[in-house]
Amino acid sequence: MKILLFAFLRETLGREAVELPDDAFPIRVDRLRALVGEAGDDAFRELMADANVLCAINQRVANDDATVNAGDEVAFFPPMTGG
Amino acid sequence: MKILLFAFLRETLGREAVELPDDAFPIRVDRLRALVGEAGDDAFRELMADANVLCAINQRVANDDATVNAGDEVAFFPPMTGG
Amino acid sequence: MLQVRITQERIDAAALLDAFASDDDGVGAVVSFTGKARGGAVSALELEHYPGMTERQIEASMDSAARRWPLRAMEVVHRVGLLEPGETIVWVGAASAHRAAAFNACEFVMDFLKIAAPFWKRERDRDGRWQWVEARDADLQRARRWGLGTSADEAATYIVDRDNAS
Amino acid sequence: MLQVRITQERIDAAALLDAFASDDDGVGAVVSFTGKARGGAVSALELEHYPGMTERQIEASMDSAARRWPLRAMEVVHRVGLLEPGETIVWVGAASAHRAAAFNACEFVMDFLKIAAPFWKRERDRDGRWQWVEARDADLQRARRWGLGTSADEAATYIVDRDNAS
Repeated sequence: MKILLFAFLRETLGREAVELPDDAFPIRVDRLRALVGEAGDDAFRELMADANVLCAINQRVANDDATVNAGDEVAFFPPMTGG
Repeated sequence: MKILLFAFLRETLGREAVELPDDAFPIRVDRLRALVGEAGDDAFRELMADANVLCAINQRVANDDATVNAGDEVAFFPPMTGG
Repeated sequence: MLQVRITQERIDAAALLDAFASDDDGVGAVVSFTGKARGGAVSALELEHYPGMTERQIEASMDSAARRWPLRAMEVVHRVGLLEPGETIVWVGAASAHRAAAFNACEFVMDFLKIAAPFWKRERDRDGRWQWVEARDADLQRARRWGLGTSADEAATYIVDRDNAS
Repeated sequence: MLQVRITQERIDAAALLDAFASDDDGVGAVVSFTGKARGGAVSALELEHYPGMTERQIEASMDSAARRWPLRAMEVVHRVGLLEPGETIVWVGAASAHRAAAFNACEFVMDFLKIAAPFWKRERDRDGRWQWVEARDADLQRARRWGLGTSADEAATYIVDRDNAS
């Protein structure tokens, strides 16, 4: 299953997404942060653990105690800076 | 000296201004209201006495206890309804 | 930087927005207000004004806005004479580096204009009868939010507090 | 009535204002916001977004605005990709019978967009170096004025309260 990354998360890892096996799910958001972090170096792991980095499940921002199920659309990104 | 009238004051009197002799000045705004009122009928006199009708001296709104001097630009008008 | 214009001609809000503060690349936020004549029961509008005092009051409101917020430009264009439904009565533009100042200044000047700029409006109904528009108490309340119409503010010199008027 | 569009093309704010709610003669007030890329130390901007979620969040903010105030139309157009200083990043239009609703809705949707629509901006300085723009705490404070980011509001489902985030 693909976990989407945006902005400096994408840039730090050098990829737009991290692929995880379906059997990793269901998983809590805080556990998923650690798992995704393992795809990169220390800098990336640190970013993924930063509470300012947001998680969206099915395009809604979710807290760290939310659960991600197989088949959900999941993304991690920094605070928004549009407009 | 000319006292300017706008909107339904002008319409009620049927004129854009009331001419008063220079020796009527200086005069307080409340006395001037009565004096200008005499130029018209009961309906106009009543309007001139209405506290919602504003007075401007030299293009600034003035209270009833302000003084109008000869040579001032004076106008009476209803509450504004622009925009 | 602060401009006011009273006109008998149709107002083209889009053209005004297009030209407004367009050569200043320090502008990050432009807020515009377009006030239009509504249709429905009204078939025409006529706007009368007090030349001279009108410009003076609107300039005073823009000066006050420029003291309150960091503005880069502000413009007011107001129509007078006969108008049809759908036509623009007033256009206000406010430009600033950031949006808070532009939103505040635009709304402030409109609130001020409504209660303190000497314009008077009458409407023609579908039967051809003309009627003067009554001032709305809500406009006075909105203006009070900014401290206008109270002695606490510099603008008090431009606006009489009608509740305290004799 | 409520429209959102994300575009790689240059935004023409004047053309958007011209077309916006133009055939509805019940509209008495149109407020527009134009957010522009400022110059100075910045030579270019690049905007990235999360397609799908972006439109969803902006639609949610317009739905919320339409529940709060009596609107007749609302439109948001947001640029993505590479921009030069002076170009428009975002345009928001709000139309209503009276001005209070239009001002509130336009400012509300902009405040919401700033903290909840997934766009990210980076700037290129005069030496060609790119840097991600940091989120401003002031934007979060402004959004809180509307009750956003708190459980008291329907919008809480769209925005995580970062202070309470683990």
